[in-house]
Amino acid sequence: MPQRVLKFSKTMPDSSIFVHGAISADDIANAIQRLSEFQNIGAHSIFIGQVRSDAIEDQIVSAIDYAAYKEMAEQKALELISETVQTYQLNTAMVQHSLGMVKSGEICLFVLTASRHRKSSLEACAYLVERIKKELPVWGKEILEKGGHIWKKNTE
Amino acid sequence: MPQRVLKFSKTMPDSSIFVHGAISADDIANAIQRLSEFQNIGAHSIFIGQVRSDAIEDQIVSAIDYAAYKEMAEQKALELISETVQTYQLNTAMVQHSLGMVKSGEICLFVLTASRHRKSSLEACAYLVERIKKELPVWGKEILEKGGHIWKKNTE
Amino acid sequence: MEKNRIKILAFGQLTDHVASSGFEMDFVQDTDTLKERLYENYPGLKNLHFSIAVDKKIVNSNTHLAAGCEIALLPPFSGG
Amino acid sequence: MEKNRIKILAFGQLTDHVASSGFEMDFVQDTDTLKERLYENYPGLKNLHFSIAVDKKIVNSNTHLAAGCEIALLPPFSGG
Repeated sequence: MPQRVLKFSKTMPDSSIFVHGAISADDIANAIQRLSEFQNIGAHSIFIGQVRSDAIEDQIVSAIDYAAYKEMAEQKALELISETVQTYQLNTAMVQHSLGMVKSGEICLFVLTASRHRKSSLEACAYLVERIKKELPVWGKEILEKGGHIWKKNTE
Repeated sequence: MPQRVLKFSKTMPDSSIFVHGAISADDIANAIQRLSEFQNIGAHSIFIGQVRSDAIEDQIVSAIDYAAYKEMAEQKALELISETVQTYQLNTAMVQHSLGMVKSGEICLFVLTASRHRKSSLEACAYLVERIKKELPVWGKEILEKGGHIWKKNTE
Repeated sequence: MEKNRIKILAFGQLTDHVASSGFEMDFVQDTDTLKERLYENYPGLKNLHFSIAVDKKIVNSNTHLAAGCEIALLPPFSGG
Repeated sequence: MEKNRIKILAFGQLTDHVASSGFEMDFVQDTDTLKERLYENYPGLKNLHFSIAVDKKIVNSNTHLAAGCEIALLPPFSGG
């Protein structure tokens, strides 16, 4: 009988979680496509963060300019990914975050968790998103349409 | 000031939730792309169901053949979508389910929930997936590699 | 279909025992009687769990049947 | 950089008050002393909340600084 349960690298030590500018829908399609090779995956949960054109004190946000303490963030992301994979017994998890300018309506965060069953992938996705928002040293500068900026706050 | 908060149809009464055969990664990318127009959306959560090549009593599942009580399922899906949109104050929610043959590694279910904030989109996605699995009159016939079939059971 | 007949749809595992395109039976007054007749005509159904939907709503207690109603036999769902 | 100097990285809102590329200060023994000096040199930082990371780990109590360590000032994160 052929080997059906393929090994999937549980973390991605070679590749950065950061991409320059917005994350495209095509990048996301490619990530999803890649997982079809792994026939022991039954469920993927994906979270996508999109820049909102919030009105702040009557000013419209036209973009967010993201900066990170890069080395610390990469290290932390790997730690969070492998902890999540272990805790929820995932096949794999992926994280991508934008650096630099991302316009309103564009995607700045992509998180994917894949497992045999829906429950673990859904719970793992919510858990990983929460930890990313709280623990990754990344900052968003909200660029206002009429000039100036306001520092983004993660409130929820 | 231009109208920034665009109206998004909360249900999709014109379109069916069913697609023939597997759902492609491109279909999913298109759905994600469409949401970039709506600059009041801050978070999408997506659930993807993929056919696993499970081993059942030493037999490998090579595909699932899906059938539905179609009119009842469409009606129920609209009900579940609009209830979820209201309960979680979403901008929108989408559901796609395969009918007919879907091979191992291919996608058979796509659920998307979009809202201003991550918490509601994540919770709504898990909620909607659970209700779809329990309440949509859809049946999967697991096709075995060496011939014959077993009726799929949703156990979790 | 004649007036004194009813059409019954069947899905999932039940289609191993009855035609997947559905079948007809003599008209019966209610769903309890329907079940009895089904078990008489298709003994294989006795060991299977299924709900009955009348006009696309699942009924949980004995329900009166009107002429021309749509009846469906639904084993546990297994979508996704 | 001279041995008796330390390099400090700053991020987010803090870069409205200090250079975003970071800046140098005279070497100090520990993070409590570091904070005092920062507030003397950049009074604008007093009203801002930030953590201090030493060699990429956030320190929650007064911490001894070694020569050549990497210090970063981190306001509340706002990624995603």
